[in-house]
Amino acid sequence: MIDYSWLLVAIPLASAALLLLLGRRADAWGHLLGVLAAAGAFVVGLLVFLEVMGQPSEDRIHDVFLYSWIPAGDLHIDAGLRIDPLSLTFVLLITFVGTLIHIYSIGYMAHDAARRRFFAYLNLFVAAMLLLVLADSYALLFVGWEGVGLASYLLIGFWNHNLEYAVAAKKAFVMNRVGDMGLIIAMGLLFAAIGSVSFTDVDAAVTAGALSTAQVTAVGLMLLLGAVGKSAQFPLQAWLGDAMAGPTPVSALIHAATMVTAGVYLVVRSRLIFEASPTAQLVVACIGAFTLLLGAAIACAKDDIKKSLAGSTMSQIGYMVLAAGLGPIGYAFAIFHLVTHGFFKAGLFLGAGSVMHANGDSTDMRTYGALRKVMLVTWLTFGACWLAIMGVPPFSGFYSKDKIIESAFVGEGWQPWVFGGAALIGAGVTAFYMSRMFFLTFHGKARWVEAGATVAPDDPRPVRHPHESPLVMTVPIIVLAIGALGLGFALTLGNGITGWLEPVTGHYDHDAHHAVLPVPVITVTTLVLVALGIALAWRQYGMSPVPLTAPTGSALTRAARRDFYADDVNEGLVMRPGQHLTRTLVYADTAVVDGAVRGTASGAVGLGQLARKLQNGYVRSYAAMILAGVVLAGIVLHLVRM
Amino acid sequence: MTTFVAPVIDWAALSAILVIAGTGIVGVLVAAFVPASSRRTVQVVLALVAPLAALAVVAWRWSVVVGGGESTLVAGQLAEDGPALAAQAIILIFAVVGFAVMASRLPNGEEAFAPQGAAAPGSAYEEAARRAGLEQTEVFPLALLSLAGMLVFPMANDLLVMFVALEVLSLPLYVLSAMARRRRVLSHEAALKYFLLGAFSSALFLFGVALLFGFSGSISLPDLGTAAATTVGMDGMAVVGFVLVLTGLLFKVGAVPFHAWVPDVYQGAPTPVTGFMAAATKTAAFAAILRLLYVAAPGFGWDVEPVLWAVAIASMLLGTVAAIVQTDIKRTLAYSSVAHAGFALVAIVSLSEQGPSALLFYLLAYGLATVGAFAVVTLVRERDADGNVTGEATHLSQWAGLGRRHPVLAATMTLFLLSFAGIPLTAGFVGKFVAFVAAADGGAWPLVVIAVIASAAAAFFYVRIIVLMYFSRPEESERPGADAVEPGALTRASLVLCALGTLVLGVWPTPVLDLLAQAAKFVV
Amino acid sequence: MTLLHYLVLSGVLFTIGAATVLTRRNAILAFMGVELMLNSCNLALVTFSRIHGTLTGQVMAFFVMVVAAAEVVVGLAIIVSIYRARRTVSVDEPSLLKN
Amino acid sequence: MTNPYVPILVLMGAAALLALGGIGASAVIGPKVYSRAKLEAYECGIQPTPHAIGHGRFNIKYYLVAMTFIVFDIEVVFLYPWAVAFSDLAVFGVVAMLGFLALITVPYLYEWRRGALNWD
Repeated sequence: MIDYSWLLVAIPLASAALLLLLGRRADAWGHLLGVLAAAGAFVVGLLVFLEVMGQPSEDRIHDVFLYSWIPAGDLHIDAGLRIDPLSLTFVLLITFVGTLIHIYSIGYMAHDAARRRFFAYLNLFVAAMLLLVLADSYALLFVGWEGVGLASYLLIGFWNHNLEYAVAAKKAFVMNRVGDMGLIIAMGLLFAAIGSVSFTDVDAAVTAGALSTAQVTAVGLMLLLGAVGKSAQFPLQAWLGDAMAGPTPVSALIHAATMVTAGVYLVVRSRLIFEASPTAQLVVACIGAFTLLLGAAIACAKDDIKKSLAGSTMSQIGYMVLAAGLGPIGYAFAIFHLVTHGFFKAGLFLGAGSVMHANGDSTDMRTYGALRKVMLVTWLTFGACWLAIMGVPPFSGFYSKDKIIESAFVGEGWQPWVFGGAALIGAGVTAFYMSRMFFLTFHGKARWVEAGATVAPDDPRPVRHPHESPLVMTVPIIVLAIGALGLGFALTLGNGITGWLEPVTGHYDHDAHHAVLPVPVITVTTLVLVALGIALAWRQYGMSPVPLTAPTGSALTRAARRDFYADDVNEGLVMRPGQHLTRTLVYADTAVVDGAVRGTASGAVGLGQLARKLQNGYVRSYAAMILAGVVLAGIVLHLVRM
Repeated sequence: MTTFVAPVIDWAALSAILVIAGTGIVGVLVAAFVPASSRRTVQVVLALVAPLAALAVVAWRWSVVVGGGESTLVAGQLAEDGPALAAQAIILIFAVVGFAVMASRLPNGEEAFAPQGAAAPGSAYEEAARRAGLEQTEVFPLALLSLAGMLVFPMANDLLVMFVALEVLSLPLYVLSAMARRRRVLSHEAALKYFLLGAFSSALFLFGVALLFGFSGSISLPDLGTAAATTVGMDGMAVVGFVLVLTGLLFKVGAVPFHAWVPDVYQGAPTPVTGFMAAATKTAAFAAILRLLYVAAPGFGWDVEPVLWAVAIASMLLGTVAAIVQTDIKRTLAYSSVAHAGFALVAIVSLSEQGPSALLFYLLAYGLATVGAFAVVTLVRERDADGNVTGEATHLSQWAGLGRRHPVLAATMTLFLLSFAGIPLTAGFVGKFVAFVAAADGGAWPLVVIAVIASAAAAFFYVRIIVLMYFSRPEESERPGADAVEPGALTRASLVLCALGTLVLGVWPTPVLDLLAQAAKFVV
Repeated sequence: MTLLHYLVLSGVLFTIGAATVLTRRNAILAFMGVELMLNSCNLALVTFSRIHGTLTGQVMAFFVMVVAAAEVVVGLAIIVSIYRARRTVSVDEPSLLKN
Repeated sequence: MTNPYVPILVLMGAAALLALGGIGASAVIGPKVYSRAKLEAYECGIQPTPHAIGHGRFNIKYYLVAMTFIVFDIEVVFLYPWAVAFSDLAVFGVVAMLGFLALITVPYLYEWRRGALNWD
């Protein structure tokens, strides 16, 4: 079966191509094909997984050669797949959660005229993500990486008739590009240094010490830049919130199971490089720790349920990056948390989608309230995921997150205190914002009016008719909630996931290293903080009335609401020049001229203007240009000859 | 007086050229003798069948030549070897897809060319010709004759043949540039500029030939190399001559500073002609540059590298920055073609062994996307107040929102643009990769770094067009609204071929790269 | 008068031709400049042919003449066509294509 | 031994003398009567002012003929070296030149069929 693992990528890809090529002819059954393709990929993934499971653990890494992609002299790139426990873990997560999201989308997108196209993009996304995790070289990984970017661009901007959404899509694209540059440069450096970008060759070269520390650090930092862009970590985090503009299943797919986890995957996949460069590794951990707090703060301040979830994703990915930055102790836990997070975050998003569906697509939590009575299933499943993400035992988040917090406290010097402290505080804040969301949505008093009820004319509350979602939507959520409930425990059984990942993440003797604090103390402290967070949220949002419009709040709250001004910073650093090169310049010369006059146009534009002046339309000056070229060339040659 | 010995002519080796030139001449006779009603059909069939037949012939010659059958023909004036045949094959592929676009009509029966080339624009005579449904079917023989010149170019092993081929390929193109059906004044202007500058540059080329002849006493490229290696003194003459000859060829590929005609001509010429000429002329001229550099230049023992470096860098940078500020899609593509001339030069700048095959692959990738992109341009049309289809909507703002109304067409265009930008899984990426590797192999690392930066910057303006198509809504403006028309069967076929080629060469380029790698050896 | 003088003459003619192209607004005159350049090349070719004692240069001169004639025809056709449309043959006038 | 070109010089002198002498003699002894018919363009050429055709511009036909002339006239330049070396070139030369002439005929046929040779 391993030899057929290319089917994993091929099935959804073929389905996407078919759906796009057939056009409206496939409208009637397109969504079913999309679901089948995702499910088919899952089945293939499962079969491969079972085969690999049947092998002794040291033989579980396979390189499947597909074909020689670009033979160019000594430098050639082969296309091949890497089948090992790490990639298979991702494959199963992506295809399983992906399939559920596909099923959910049947209901969610039922009324959208372009549903077939939506499923085509979803399939494309899954195919690209699978290629990303299955690639056996950085080059092929980059193809999947770009494919994921492209598909997310298409999906986020799916409702591109809304200008704001289109802008969000563009923003995601541009910010991702910055990260991609890092990946490209890393590849270039590797190419220059060892002439290959396949994982096998790179790992061998790094192990053999073929690269100097400076080189390894440079490669590591550039890879990190790529990971940061894809995983929405500081400082490239701003796009994630805006990317919520896409249809909710997309948010679920992007946030929970796939795209944002690519950065974590990249770091774990390149662990040898990071281990060879303590500097790069430390930067990874720092970024993770910082982002987990930043994301949590943003999540606390947002009233938009999806944006709040986006902040939470940022924060949870921060945990994973932190774990990956801790070194061998953390890799397995990073992946473990990634898997459990995949389930409960997908559940939360789909639950949020269900709530929105019931509330006329409103995302403002301040207009929800008391929904538990009308949306029982959603309430229960959302609740399970809520408990899971907070790390309340025995829900799955407890097993994975607690391990990360414990690991963060292992080490020497200032690091365990800082990282451990951040992880600990993060857990408390997580409990606060998730409880805030949960209580705002399902508890308290209804801040909406049932349609048909008599309303006072000056009542500011919106008129709604909340209702439970259809089965096709609730069943996937239920499945995910079950995962959120039991997966963590199941995967720790008999050292489950850490043992399974060992061939890739390396063996780590957890008993040989001790945390700076006793483990029970850490666990208890975590749980106390979580309880505190819940209590605080309950006091503020569960018991007391919530105003329809947000109070002004402190400076910190206001800053967090605006994503800590990330937009303004990015606007200046990334978007402005990007836009100059893209959008503004398109429209008529006046804009360009104005821009030049105001002196804000970048250097490229100035040069472009110069080129335009040269191109004055007169044959005589063109001929003069040619002659000048000849003279210059002659002079250069003469000089060289002398 | 020596007795005359008739040269041995290997007709088999010349057969591809003869097929094309012969069909061109038959086409002239068709224009003369076939009744007007069936003239166009006959011409189109001839113009499409001939390149295919020639392609088959080239394939046959390939099987003869690769594996050690390289030879020089007609007393050493022509050379039949791998690079020449590969270039011919690529040019013929462009001819097939390019001619198909040329032969295509809009749904309302309008074709791309003026009903009567000689009629003054806006005159009563032109109007009458248009009403009478006249068609200038001479475009096909003209294109075929130009193609014949292009096929000779890669084989040209002496400067005289090179000069004649240069003229044979250029003269019909000057005329074709003037034949646009709409915006004829622009078309005329483009033709005049192209002609004057083309004639000027070929005069420079010729003076270079004279100087090189004076320097070495021979016009054959291999002799030239030998003479340069042995002759002492007269360096000045050789240097100036070589620069002038190189100039004539760089003019044809549109490299800076010999590029000034490119934007004006690409914009003014009929779009199908632009597509064909952008792809095929560039390939032919690059093939000639290849032979000049690889056969003659090494003997010179000069460092021509600095000049090529300067030209490549200038082309990449100027092409990119100028494209960024353009507002016309044809001009944008024209500047991008200038930039691509620079990227292609990168492949051969260090005269490395992989240079020729890398360059040829690059040209194949670039040409397919170019013919395709210009074919898409022919389909996006303005509408007048009554909703009738009028001229091409070339202003970029008119392309806004195309993706929503015509997803398939916009997706096709996107594919071509991504290939231009060098995004992985498109032919353009593989082309850039092999080109840069070839340069790096020859030690031109700094150039490769510049090229990578330039291609990253260039990606911006391709993405800009994509963004425009998908994420902008049409603006309120004084320009007439625009919409795409249904492509005719031939254009559709051409687009499918170009798109497939771009994809296949991006996903699985190995067979083509292997073939080209066999073709890297020049006969001396 | 040595053969070198012919070469000098050829160079002078070539320069005059190039200068004509660069300075004249009239398309016909600019084109005549190009023709002058071509013919100066012919002179150089024939002279070199004489110096080297081969016929190659003279043969080339014939080809150049023929090509030049073809060029004249195409060029005149284009220029006449433009004149009929615009009533002018200035190469600066038709400057709609630029920037 | 005199220069072999001297007789040619003499011939040229005689020719010049004869031509100039003829013109001079007719100027001196010829009758001088002018009429309208005599001032008109003779056999070919264009009508002078005040009745210029096409607002003082040449008819396009003149350009057509001029271009046709240039092409056919110049292509024939190949016939001269061929004639000089005719005997050496033998059959090869004949075949090659016939091929060349056949090719020249093609545009001629084209012009003829498309009416470029008709004056009106």
